[in-house]
Amino acid sequence: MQLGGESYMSSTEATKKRDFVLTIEGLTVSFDGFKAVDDLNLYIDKNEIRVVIGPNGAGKTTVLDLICGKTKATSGSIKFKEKELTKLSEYQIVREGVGRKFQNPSIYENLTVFENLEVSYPKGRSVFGALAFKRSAEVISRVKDIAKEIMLVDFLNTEAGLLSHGQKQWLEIGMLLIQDPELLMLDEPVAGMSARERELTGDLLKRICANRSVIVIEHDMEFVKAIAHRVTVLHQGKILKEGSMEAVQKDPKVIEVYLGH
Amino acid sequence: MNAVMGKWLGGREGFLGLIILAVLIMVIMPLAFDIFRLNLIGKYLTYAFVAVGLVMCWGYGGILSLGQGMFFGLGGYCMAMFLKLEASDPISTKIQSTPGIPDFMDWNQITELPWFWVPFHSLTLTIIAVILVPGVFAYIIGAAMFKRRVSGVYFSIITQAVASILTILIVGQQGYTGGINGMTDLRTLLGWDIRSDSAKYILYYANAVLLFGCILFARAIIASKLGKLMLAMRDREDRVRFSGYDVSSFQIFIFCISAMISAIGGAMFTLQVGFMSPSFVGIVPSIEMVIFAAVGGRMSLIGAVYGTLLVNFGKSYFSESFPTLWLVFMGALFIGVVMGFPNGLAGIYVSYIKPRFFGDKRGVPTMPVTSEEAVAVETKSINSTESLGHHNASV
Amino acid sequence: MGGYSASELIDIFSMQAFAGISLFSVFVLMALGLAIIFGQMGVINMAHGEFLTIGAYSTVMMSKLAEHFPAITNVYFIFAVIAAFIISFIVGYLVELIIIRHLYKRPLDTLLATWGLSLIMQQFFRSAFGPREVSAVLPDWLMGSWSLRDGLDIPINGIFVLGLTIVLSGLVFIFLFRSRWGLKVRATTQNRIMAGAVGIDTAKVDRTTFALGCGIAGVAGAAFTTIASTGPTSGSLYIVDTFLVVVFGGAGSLLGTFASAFSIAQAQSILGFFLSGSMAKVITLVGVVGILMLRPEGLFTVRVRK
Amino acid sequence: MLKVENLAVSYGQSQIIRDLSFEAKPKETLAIMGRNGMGKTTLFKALMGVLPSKGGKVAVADKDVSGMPSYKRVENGIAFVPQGRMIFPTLTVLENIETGLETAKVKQVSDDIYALFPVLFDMRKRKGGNLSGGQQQQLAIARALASEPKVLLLDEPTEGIQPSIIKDIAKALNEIRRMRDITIIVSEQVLSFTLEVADRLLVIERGSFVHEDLRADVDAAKITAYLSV
Repeated sequence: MQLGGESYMSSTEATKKRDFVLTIEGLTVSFDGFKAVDDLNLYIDKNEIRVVIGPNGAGKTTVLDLICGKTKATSGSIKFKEKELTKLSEYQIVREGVGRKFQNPSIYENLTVFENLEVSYPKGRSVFGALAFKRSAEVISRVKDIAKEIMLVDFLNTEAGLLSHGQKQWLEIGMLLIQDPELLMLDEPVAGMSARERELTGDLLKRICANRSVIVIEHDMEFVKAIAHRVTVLHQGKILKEGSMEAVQKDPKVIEVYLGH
Repeated sequence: MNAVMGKWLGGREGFLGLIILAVLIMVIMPLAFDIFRLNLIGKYLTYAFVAVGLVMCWGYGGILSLGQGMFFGLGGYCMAMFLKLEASDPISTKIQSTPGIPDFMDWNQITELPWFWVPFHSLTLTIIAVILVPGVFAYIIGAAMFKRRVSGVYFSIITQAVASILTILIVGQQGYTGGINGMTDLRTLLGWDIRSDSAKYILYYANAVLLFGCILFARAIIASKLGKLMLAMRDREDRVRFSGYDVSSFQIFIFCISAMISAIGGAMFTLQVGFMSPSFVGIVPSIEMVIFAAVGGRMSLIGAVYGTLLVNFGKSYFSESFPTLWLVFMGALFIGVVMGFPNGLAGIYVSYIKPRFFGDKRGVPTMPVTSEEAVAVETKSINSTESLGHHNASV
Repeated sequence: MGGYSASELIDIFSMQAFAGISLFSVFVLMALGLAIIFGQMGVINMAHGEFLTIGAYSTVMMSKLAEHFPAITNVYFIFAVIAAFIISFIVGYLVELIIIRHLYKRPLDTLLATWGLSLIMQQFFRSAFGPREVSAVLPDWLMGSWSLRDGLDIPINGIFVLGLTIVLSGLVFIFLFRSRWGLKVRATTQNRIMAGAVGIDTAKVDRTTFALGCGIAGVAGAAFTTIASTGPTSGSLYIVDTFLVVVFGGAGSLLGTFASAFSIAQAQSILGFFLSGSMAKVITLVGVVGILMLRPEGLFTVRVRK
Repeated sequence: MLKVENLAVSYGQSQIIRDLSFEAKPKETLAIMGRNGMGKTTLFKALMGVLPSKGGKVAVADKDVSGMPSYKRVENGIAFVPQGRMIFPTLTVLENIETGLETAKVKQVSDDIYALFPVLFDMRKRKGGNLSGGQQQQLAIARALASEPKVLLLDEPTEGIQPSIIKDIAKALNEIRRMRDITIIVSEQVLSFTLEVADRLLVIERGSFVHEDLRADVDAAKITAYLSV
């Protein structure tokens, strides 16, 4: 186990007793012999906000890719509430309640904000369900609620391609929220945002993190301080350190990786 | 116009477009042309079914099938088998060594009607087969390909290969299919002479009505959540997948729909022209039908009809007046449309005609070829040896 | 296969295998060019068959020319091969310049545009050389066959074409893997943007590579004249098969291209003896498509991470 | 040697580099520091012509290279060691270096490159993709040097590399300055490395420079604050 010295769990037995939302054990993925993620163990609690930091190329995005099924693991297991995710395909993982926001805003530029949210509404996901799907009052009110939450209520009929970069990030978060996932994974949600947008996004994340678990990859340390419950530092596909923000910041290994002292 | 109607008809503008097209096809053309020419136009309009199908799967679904002739042909052959059986009753074929079977079977020393011909004694079963046979065939190809995430040019090449296999098979199995000549000498439908002028008029109108039916059906799909998902998939396939949708099932569906629409066209072709042959099945006709959709605008259902008519009028004009130039014209059309007008007639309408007369720019969705996309592509490739999908475009 | 004795079967297999070798050679030469173009630039060149036709017509023209000069009848074919290469290369270069370079990153559109190009080229052939098929007069040494033993004759032109294919493949190999130019081509294929950033003019590399692929198709055309007569649509008959060869072999893998050309040509040829030609082709193609459905990345491609 | 005036770069609507100007003197080593996502990589890609810029001017040795494609910029004396190395994985080490010779006058790999990185000579027949991260970094630098540049751009050369190799890279960069008349611009997050190689430090934040220090009087605390965890 590589949970670092100050980990609150010290034995496998202890971890098994706890009721984790996400249990990753022995996860490894290698590309052409290069191990991007190396025998990783990671446990996410209910309602926890976990921030993953680390230098570029440390394997942060790859871990999210593995959880959501975009990349298939070479070995290891990913359990989401007793369900093994490594055997499921992407859409099945989503239906289990795992939502993923990509690093670049991944929205449908040709559709309006309303349509973006409507398309993400978790009803009518089969072919014939989609054909029969009706824009009911319930859908409309849910879309409006989400739009309010992500500060885009005035842009419902705007083509998404015309939004600002920050607004696009919010829209993608909204597209996840409308599915009400139990585990939300956000890859650099404030990258490319203005200071004001960062602030608003921080508040947004705090609001939406209630009643669900969240994994965030982020570089903006102010932002990390503001939201993180616990921080995991990845380095070369392994966990270098895990613990509170203060503990991580003081850790000599972490300082070396970041600052090279 | 209530909301549901509006959706189906594509709003006020779409409704107008349909009315104009309907007047052109149902009123102006029958008045302007004699029955010989009108029958020819009817034949062109059967190709328009394929073009409409291509707008669905290529324009909206991003799936370029180069084998749509297969489905046109399968539909046409199903209909032809029924008509052929009717034309081969024991009395008309009593000079054959085995009366009661189609003439080409007799010439190929076949003495008994093959089992797969038997259901085509019934018109009901035939009509079901016209839709179902190509549909199932498309489902098999689509399921095998899309479930394994084969797409883009690989899919195109494989559909092409399948079309060529089917052609060779039809040509090679003369005894069962009529071979290279196809099924000819089709005369009556339940005793009704389909070669008479009045029948030609009726079939022309039936064909037009069916075409409009298919366009409305296609519009209903495009207007539904499924249609939006198709656009969404073309933009961001991964986002759709990570919103909980099984992308391959949608691709299979749209491919099957386009196959079935094409098949209706094929069946109507057989009825109006009186024969079906392998020359409508293979690669060449399949790609020609792609150009119909491309000229009309790969995202426009109505455009597909105009594109089909325009290219075919051009074809008959050129092949009558300058027979040697026909292929050059066709080739130049391919190159010109792809390079100069990737959104076809509909694109020209949206960017030049409409702003001038209606002062409105929104309308037919077009293919995104923006510089922004190009940047995204470049950024992706320079970072391609980085970890998955991890690139710095959002710095 | 009842009714044949074991030794008869061996002879049949050997003869059909050698007959298949001519087809194999044409496939390899066509596919070599196509594989380089597709692997390098992701361009689907539907007019590739027409470059074969160019090569074939140049060979026929050279043969007509040689009739007036009896002294060179025996050697003209060598010059014909070179001429076929040069003419196809130049046409390919111009095509890249005028059409292809505007369509990179839109592979489906290159497919349509080059199809249009193939129609135009076919019409040009028809106008220039007439709709009927023409043949090159082959030098005597290319005719006839070599009798290994009773019941087993190996046609000489087949051996010659195979030799030509081997030599040309060797040259392509040297060009790609042993020359500075090949280095640029490979660097560009692997990472176009980085290749530009180390100083390689990638647009020029693309143009030359495209032209080279077309030139090789031209040589395929010269080889083609030894086994069949040439008409305006001769090349287009091979285009789908060649694409299958490339895709089946795994795009970008020369070894895969060889293996798949060999298996497809041999399957067609050997099956062709026992079944009708068209059924042999159907079974071969169905087999290829079936295998591709199981292994969409082809026979030899290394799995690339997406 | 390198002069950048009012450079602006955008992805779609979001402007990544805003109105950026700076100049690097001959033989100077300049470090551009900043956290991930602050625009370092975008700046380098724009300098290299890999990304289109929306405005501004880039000049090498007084020659305007703005608007040129990348390979022309290499001809005019810029060389690039990108983030993540981007070596050609299936080319051998020797072939990788040789790709850089395209614009060089002498079409042979010069001896000083091997003198700098002896390990590359030993491994010249191996495939680039089979090298370790540190060796790949050396290879990428060697490839860039092969084009005999006037200006060498290195984007985060220490990223994902073990501390021991980082020391070697710093040594190599100082050696390169001694051997060749060359201006080096390096982007970094690691302050200790920067202090070993750079004459001057610029800190970039959200696409603009916010701080400048000469090595002699670096305000380490301040820069650490900009970079800090």
